Amino acid sequence: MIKVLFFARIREQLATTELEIDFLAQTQSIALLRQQLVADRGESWAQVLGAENVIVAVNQTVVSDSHSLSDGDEVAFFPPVTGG
Amino acid sequence: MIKVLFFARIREQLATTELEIDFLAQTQSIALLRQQLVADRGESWAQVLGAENVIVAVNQTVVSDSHSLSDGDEVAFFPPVTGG
Amino acid sequence: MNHIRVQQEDFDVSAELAQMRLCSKEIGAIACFVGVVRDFNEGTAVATMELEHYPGMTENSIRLIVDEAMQRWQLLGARVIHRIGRLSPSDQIVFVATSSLHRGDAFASCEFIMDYLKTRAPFWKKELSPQGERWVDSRSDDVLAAQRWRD
Amino acid sequence: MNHIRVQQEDFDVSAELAQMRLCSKEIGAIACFVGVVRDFNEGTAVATMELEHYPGMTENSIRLIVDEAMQRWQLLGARVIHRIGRLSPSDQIVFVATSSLHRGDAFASCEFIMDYLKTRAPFWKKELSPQGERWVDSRSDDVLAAQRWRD
Repeated sequence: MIKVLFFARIREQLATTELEIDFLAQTQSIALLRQQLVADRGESWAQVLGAENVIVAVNQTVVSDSHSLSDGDEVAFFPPVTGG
Repeated sequence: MIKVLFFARIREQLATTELEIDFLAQTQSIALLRQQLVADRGESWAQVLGAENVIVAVNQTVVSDSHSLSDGDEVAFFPPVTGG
Repeated sequence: MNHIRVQQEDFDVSAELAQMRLCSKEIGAIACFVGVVRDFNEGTAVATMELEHYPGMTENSIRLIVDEAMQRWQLLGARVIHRIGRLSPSDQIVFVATSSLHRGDAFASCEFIMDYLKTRAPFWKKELSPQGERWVDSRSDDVLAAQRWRD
Repeated sequence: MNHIRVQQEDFDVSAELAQMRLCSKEIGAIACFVGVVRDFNEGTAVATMELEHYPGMTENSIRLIVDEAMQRWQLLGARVIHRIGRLSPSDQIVFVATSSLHRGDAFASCEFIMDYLKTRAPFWKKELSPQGERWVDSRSDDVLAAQRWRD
């Protein structure tokens, strides 16, 4: 199982705060996980998750699209940060 | 009349906080004022007021030795500042 | 020595600095920064602001930023507080303080922590104005400010 | 908008920052600095410290430093407090705060004011230790720090 979190504008655009997805061959990288989410949820997710400035963190560390996933990972999609 | 003030280490070395000196031809510049003070007060004043790092202010603005004085000026001798 | 908090409540800068001074008798300099909610942001009147964060990652990312500052400069302590939830104009949002023997290290590290926090700590601001809601865009200035610190 | 005080009493940083925030709703950033009496100075235990100043010139010179900062950076306000008289280790000595729309100007101007204050404002520190009295020597680092700001 992989836990997927969405924050801020992305959370609102997808109307989803959190979901769980089975850990499969199809979800062994961020790029593959994104494809799987789009396949499950529809084309509107492709636009939101594929936008240029989307940041991805795995287990609370920012990673690139090629990052490998393991069962039990926590993945988060969020826009550029604007705190401070 | 010229008011002369001494601060910090210089005040202690001269055992003088403040004095007044007549405004004369002999006191028309900082250099001349210093000579006059030494003439009046003795050689120990030459060492203290002639030390390399002594700062002089006239009417609360730092000046050089060649600065001209006017009747009623306030002159101050002090060491490098160490506040903050 | 270091102290990081993410909280809804306001903070008292004097109390934080007093805590900081207690940590070491060697402290000669404390640099601190307070971020404040502005009334106007790009011309729009802001009624209130909502701050969202990523619990856990936020604290961890701030801890990493502070650790990096401690490696770069000679510091005696660092404190970071970031507020979340609903805030109004003139409210304090963020507090960063660093203490050192001398002021040069305190100033540099405090600015470094703010610059990195602005680009690395997962917080997001939404402005709630009479015209509606608006997620605040990230500023390219902030990215440039953080890049200054690269070796 | 600007506020300069020389006083014996301690100051409350939170109260000063609150006053500063009241001055303008545009403030987004406040940088501040607090100087603290250190327990050790070049290896000598300091029991207390005595701060002498030149009344009148002190306030004027700080005002000139603040005016120069206001010309160099876009500031919404500046506050400087410097204590005089008898102080003990861990006591606050000096407070400088600058406010601005954005943090870059606030940080730079706050450090500038401190650097100039250290070399231009007529204050003198005397350490009173068990070994006797000692006037603190000026630091060449402080002269260098102030020189950085020359154009």
